[in-house]
Amino acid sequence: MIDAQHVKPYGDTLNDGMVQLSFTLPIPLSSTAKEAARQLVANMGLEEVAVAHAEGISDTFSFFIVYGKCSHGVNVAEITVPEVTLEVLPKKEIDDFIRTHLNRKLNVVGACIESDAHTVGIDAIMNIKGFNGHKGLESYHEIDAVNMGAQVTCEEVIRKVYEVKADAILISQVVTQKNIHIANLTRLVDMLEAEGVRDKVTLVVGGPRISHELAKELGYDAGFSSNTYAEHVASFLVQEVKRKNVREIGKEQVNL
Amino acid sequence: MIDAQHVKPYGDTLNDGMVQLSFTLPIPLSSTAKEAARQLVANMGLEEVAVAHAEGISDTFSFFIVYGKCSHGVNVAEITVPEVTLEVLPKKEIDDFIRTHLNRKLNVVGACIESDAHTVGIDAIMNIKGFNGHKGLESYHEIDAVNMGAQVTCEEVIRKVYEVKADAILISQVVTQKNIHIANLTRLVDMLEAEGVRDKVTLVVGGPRISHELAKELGYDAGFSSNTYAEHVASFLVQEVKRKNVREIGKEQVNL
Amino acid sequence: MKKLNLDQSIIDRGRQYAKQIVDKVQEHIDAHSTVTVERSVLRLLGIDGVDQAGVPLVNGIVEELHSAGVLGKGVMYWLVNGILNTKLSPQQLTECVINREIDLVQLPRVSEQEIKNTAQRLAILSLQKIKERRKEREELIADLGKGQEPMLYVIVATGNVYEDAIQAQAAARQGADIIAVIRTTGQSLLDYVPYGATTTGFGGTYATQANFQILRQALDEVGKEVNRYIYLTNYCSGLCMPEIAVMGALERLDVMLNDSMYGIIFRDINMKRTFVDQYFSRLINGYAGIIINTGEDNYLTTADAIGSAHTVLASELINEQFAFRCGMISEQLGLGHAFEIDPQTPNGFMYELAQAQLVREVFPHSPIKYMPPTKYMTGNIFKGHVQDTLFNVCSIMTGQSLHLLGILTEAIHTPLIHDRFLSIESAKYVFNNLRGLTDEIYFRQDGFIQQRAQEVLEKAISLLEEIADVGLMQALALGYFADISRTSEGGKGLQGVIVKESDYLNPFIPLILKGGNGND
Amino acid sequence: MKKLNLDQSIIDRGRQYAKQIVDKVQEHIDAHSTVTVERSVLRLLGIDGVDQAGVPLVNGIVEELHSAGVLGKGVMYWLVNGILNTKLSPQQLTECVINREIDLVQLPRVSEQEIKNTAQRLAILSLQKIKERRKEREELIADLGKGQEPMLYVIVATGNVYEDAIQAQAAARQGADIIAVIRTTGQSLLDYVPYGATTTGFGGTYATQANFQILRQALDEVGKEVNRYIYLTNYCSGLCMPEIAVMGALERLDVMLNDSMYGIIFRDINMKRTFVDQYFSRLINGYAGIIINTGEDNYLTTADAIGSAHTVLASELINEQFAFRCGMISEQLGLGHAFEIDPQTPNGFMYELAQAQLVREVFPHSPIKYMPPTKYMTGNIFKGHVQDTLFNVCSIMTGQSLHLLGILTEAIHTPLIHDRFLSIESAKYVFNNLRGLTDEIYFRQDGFIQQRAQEVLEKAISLLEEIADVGLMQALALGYFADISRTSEGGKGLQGVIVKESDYLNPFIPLILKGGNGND
Ligand code: B12
Ligand code: B12
Ligand SMILES: Cc1ncc(COP(=O)(O)O)c(C=O)c1O
Ligand SMILES: Cc1ncc(COP(=O)(O)O)c(C=O)c1O
Repeated sequence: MIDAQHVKPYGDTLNDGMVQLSFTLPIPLSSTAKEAARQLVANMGLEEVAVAHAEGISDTFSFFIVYGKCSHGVNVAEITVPEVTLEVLPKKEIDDFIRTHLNRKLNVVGACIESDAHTVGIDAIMNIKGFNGHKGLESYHEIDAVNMGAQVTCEEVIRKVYEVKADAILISQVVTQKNIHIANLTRLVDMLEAEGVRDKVTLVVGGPRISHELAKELGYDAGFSSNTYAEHVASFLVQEVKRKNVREIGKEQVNL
Repeated sequence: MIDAQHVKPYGDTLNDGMVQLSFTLPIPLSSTAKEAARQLVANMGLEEVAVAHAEGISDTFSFFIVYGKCSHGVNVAEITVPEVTLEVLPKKEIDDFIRTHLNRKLNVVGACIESDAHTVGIDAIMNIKGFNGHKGLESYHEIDAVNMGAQVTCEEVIRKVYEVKADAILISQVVTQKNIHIANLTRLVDMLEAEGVRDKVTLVVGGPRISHELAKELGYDAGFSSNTYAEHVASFLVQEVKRKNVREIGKEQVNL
Repeated sequence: MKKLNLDQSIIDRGRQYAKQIVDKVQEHIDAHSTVTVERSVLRLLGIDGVDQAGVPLVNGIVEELHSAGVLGKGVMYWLVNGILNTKLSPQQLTECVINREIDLVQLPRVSEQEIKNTAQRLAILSLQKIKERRKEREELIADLGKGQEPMLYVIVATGNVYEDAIQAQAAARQGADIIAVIRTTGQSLLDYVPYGATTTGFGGTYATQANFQILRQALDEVGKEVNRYIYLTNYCSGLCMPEIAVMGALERLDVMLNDSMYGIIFRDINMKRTFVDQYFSRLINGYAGIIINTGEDNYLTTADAIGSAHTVLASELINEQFAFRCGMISEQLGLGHAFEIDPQTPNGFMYELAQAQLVREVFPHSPIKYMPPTKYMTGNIFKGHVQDTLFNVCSIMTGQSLHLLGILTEAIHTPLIHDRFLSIESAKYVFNNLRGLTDEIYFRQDGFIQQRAQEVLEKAISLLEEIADVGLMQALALGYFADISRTSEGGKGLQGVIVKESDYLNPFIPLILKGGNGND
Repeated sequence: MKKLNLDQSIIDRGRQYAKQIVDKVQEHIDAHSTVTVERSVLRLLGIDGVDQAGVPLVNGIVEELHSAGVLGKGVMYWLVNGILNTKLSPQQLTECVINREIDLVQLPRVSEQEIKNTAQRLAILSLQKIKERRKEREELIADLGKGQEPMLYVIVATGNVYEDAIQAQAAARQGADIIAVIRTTGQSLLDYVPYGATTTGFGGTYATQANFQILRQALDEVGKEVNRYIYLTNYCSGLCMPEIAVMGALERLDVMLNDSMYGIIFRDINMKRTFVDQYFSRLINGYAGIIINTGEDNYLTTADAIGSAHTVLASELINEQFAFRCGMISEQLGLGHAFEIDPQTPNGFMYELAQAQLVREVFPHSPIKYMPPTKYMTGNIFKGHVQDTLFNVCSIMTGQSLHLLGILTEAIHTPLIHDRFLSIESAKYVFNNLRGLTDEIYFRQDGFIQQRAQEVLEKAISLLEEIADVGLMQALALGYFADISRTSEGGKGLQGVIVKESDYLNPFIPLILKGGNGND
């Protein structure tokens, strides 16, 4: 039986802890290098460490493939992951909701910002043809979707937000090397806040290395990763409209 | 510059610590499982842990490919690895040495013991045709090599040792699952000691998962792993003869 | 599709030599029985269980009769005589014998004819049970379907039958079509079959009837879930070959590693013993509708894959004839061959293609078994995964039938759950991506591939001619296969060979041979 | 070997249309220059360095003349006039201008003829330097040899030129034949070339002349060690295309990513700008004996690899004609294509084979560049390694020339040192193991592969016909390539386009075109 408080890797027997690793050490291959590889892994808390493969891959680099048995487990019972709470609605319901509750189209601006030129992801969400048979936001009758494309500066995004009176901003970030996405995403939030518009829009970010958790940390309303389709985003936007409406109505009531 | 006291894995920048891991957790795939995978690796002392791939590989198993940056290094300056100290001699020198110093042939018994049936390794060392173009012990004029083959019990090995007055025993162990090789190798040493012949022979073990260190621990004189050829073993045996001769002569002198 | 421009008359000649070779060995077979054959007879009659010392009851009885020197009549004779005397069931009688309450040899003798008749009746009833399991399989396959060729064949080998069951189900969910439960090291040299569910094996799990049952049930379960009948494989080899055949027939195994010579060559089992054992085991396997896998692939782990390629083909033709003698049909013969050429060989892949296509064309109706690279796999799992990929490519390009998946950790450990997953995923990808290729591609007329295949064929036929001349036993002594030499009096198990007396009784043999075989 | 049964007259017709298309664009090209072309002229004259604000001196001068509205005469005119007035060297003069000590436009005007003569002399001297580097390369290759086709082409992309050098050397030792240093994100949209050795880039390293030098030296060093001339590759694209061509020619790069349309489509650079820039850049590349790589492979990252296969071929034919206009020869054209079909596609490999063979047969003399799977690579590095293996198999089966290695971590990060090692090892294994296969295998007459190739060819020719009709600029607006649409007035860099005046001076163009080109 699996003990949820100590979940360990499984190789071929429960709790054997089996883990595969590979890495390079910047030293020439030798028995010492192999032993260094073994110790490195042993210091990770792995037992019965076996260097399955060791190979010199240049005069001063050696590559290792190692197996070891992880002695520690994870307390799965205690993990809570922030997730976008989402009821994915069919397209028609989304359109209907916007029509009846907003009485106008929902305005969405999308862009792949700063130096990032990977549009395939944002296109998959926004463009009519969509992705994997899931039509994009442009195909929703009640959504006005403006896809600004790639390498759009934050300044341009904000200009467009004003221009179309955007309800939501969709940002894509694919390049993450040296955490450039964090820099770019932070820059946008800071600018939105400086302009005083951050609270007036729903701010969403997506990309293969984006998590909801990260998005929240950076001050976004939601983060989406791989296997996202337009209906997920649209459902989230509609849900936000609902939530904000309630808030607005609440406010108005107070104002009365 | 590499700091030998803190050698860390190298991905694409010195000391970035980059390590690849893969393993399975015995829980269904979910955001929680992904987070568990991340935590497991973080608890190994890896930073910026990224779950690059997560996949359900059965209803209750999920597989992960993870990258992380190892925060600890290894003190390579302090590592000393027990190695067979060996000057590999050419075949002719080996034969000459035996002829001049022993005045008789060197008797060697080899076997793959107990349940292990992998003879290719021991054959590579012993049989005439050898391996990778390196002739085996049978091709040495001054060595009398008896290859007993596979699945030979320890009892049979010892019987043969008496029969041929063996100077050396060569054992092969390839199957290591559940450490069966340790059990087999220990059994042989124990029996040799019980018989009082352990000190009279050179005891060598080989196999792909054998190290000299392990061999020493188990009470063997040497351990050989992959890429061993007959000349390595023969050189070691001759060197032992030399060492023992010196000892014997030493003894005799004392006796005078 | 024929692509090699082979001369069919050469192939026919090879089959002719192979038949001659096997005919000669058959004389020895017909004249002998073995302790395990006799124990198989008891198992067929439903006798099971172990004594207090853990020795199987069937061993107890046969040992006793063997010591008494009366096994030449066949255990069936003594048992049925006992039944007729005591009116006990076979199992009850056996227990009494083991408990020393009855001594079979001391009982009064019923008439030969009466014994024969009862034996015949009991044998027919036993075979009926096997036929039922066979029908069950056929119905399940008709209902659920089965994997598409090349069928994805994987091993589980945890040493613990319960973990094996978990891993086997996971593998089926991942896409495996055939699951083989690898046997612990050493079992093949046991002259008895262990009993009950087991949880400790090394490099594999004990083959026991209980373990077969546990795995059969696990696979039937998951088969319904994945809507595909999942084949179960085990090892019908070693000193208890025919007994395992019986167990497999009763527990509805679908595939059995079952070779006429593997035990001789790779386990140093005496050849006189093995030839007799393999015969009876194949009678049962054939009857049970089981597909056998031969072990020629192993030759290339000890001999050179390029230089000894023809020995594989020659041996397959011999194995085929041995199987035909047992009433098996081509559709049951998963003849083994392998992708084992040193990966450093320039154009090695072309040799592999030639060989794989050759085996395919020589045995067009057989579900040939194609084995992955093993010997040249290293601890470099990434490179290993690539070696396995080329193997997958070769398999789909040449239309192999039973495709044993290479596993990237071959040189390290028996497969972990994700090792197997990665293999299955990769093979599925390659097969789906290249499936049509075999129909699209031709080999150059008299090009390297055609010439190599023709050369291997010719060398194989010459070798068979030579063996037909010296006899198979002598050929084994000469180390013709796998570069390993075995003598006819050497090896384990010779003491278990029994000379049949003229009135030797074993109704199963004639029953299965004379039309009883489900194959007709 | 021809295997597709293609109709050569259809191919010829395609080339005819492509020529028509390019001829039309050439009218625009001949009438214009751009700021970066003018800066290239200055770089050719040896002007280098940055001002106190880090702006390259060549930008300072060209910007000033552009603001003054006098660039229509060509920067050469103003510079040479300055030189003749001041007797300063080009570099000295430039520094004076930047320091506002001299105003080029205010200087007295020397006679047109004198300016022309001096310009001509300076240009010849400059080209001489490039020719020397070219000769140097030829000698080194004659001496050391170079990689065998398909040449193993890998990228380094650490962002730090010194790490790049380490990784590049390691790769060469591992077996790489060609090293490309990937450029940082964003550089292509800079309208100047950064200066000096750099250590901070994202997803790549800045292309600077100093960086080129550092890497050239590292590769020359390791080339001697591995006894193989190692090709150095960079990106001759973006808003500074021709300047990078100059830098590459001076630092003896061997391969340049250099496409006539990539910047338009994938970087939203204005097309009027790019067409002019690519022309001058290719004059230089051609003269320097550099192999260019075109970027059609990228189309399949945004458009569907099966549905848009013909757009790749059509674009290659256009790129070829653009290159011919610059005096380049087929042997310099590393036309790009890719293995990008969704791995789930049944028989996807057969489509890939058809396409790879088609490109091979249409451009028999060109060192075509074959790109690995990227779009459908996932975080599953093991599966990725298999995808890359099939790519390697396809490449060796179809005789590709420049083989860009797929990397198992494509979907995760730019390659780590062992990622690259594993790729190289795998490709070497596959190539060595399958090298002869291409000569052994035929495709079925009118089979799937032949039909698919013929269909793609026909569709490509139809598309070219259509483009010849509407014009290339309109075709780009219609999104014919990569499913991306660009307008002739949109995108970045249009303000840098200059209408040439009738007395526009740029002696390099006629010099290179009129027989100066080392290719004849
Ligand atoms: C296609 C591609 C390109 C194309 C891009 C074409 C285009 N117009 O988009 C081209 C060839 C131009 C290109 C260039 C480069 N690329 Co690129 N590229 C890729 C590649 C192969 C596929 C990306 C892709 O299209 N995926 C398919 C889409 C559908 O998936 P997705 O982006 O994840 O999107 C999904 C989700 O993430 C989500 N999503 C994404 N965005 C958003 C936004 C919102 C609001 C929401 C809700 C959801 C969402 O929904 C989408 C659908 O499910 C990847 C490798 C890989 N296999 O991932 C490298 C990759 C992304 N590229 C990379 C690099 C480094 C570059 C370059 C910088 C290299 C260079 N120096 O030249 C250049 C420059 C680009 C630049 N300036 O940004 C690296 C990034 C490394 C890193 N982690 O930082 C990668 C990983 C390759 C590698 N290993 O080096 N690239
Ligand atoms: C060939 C082979 C077989 C052949 C063996 C034929 C034979 N007559 O030897 C056959 C097919 C019979 C076989 C069977 C089995 N095998 Co096996 N087999 C292999 C295989 C593919 C290659 C081994 C080999 O020959 N290597 C080549 C030789 C030359 O290398 P080597 O043994 O390392 O020897 C060198 C050095 O180690 C050293 N050396 C070795 N011995 C000695 C001794 C001395 C004194 C010295 C000095 C040096 C030395 O020198 C040699 C030359 O350099 C490996 C996988 C692999 N790629 O490694 C699996 C492998 C070893 N087998 C394995 C298993 C489990 C089995 C079985 C138990 C499976 C089963 N249940 O049926 C059976 C039963 C065998 C048994 N009872 O032992 C496992 C072991 C797992 C583990 N770590 O415990 C492996 C790793 C495969 C796997 N992943 O499951 N096998
Ligand atoms: C035909 C055959 N039988 C049996 C085995 C397994 O060996 P054992 O019978 O010792 O378990 C193999 C090994 O792969 C084989 O090929
Ligand atoms: C022809 C070509 N140019 C340039 C690039 C790289 O882009 P950038 O110029 O933005 O660095 C590519 C990308 O692979 C390409 O194919």
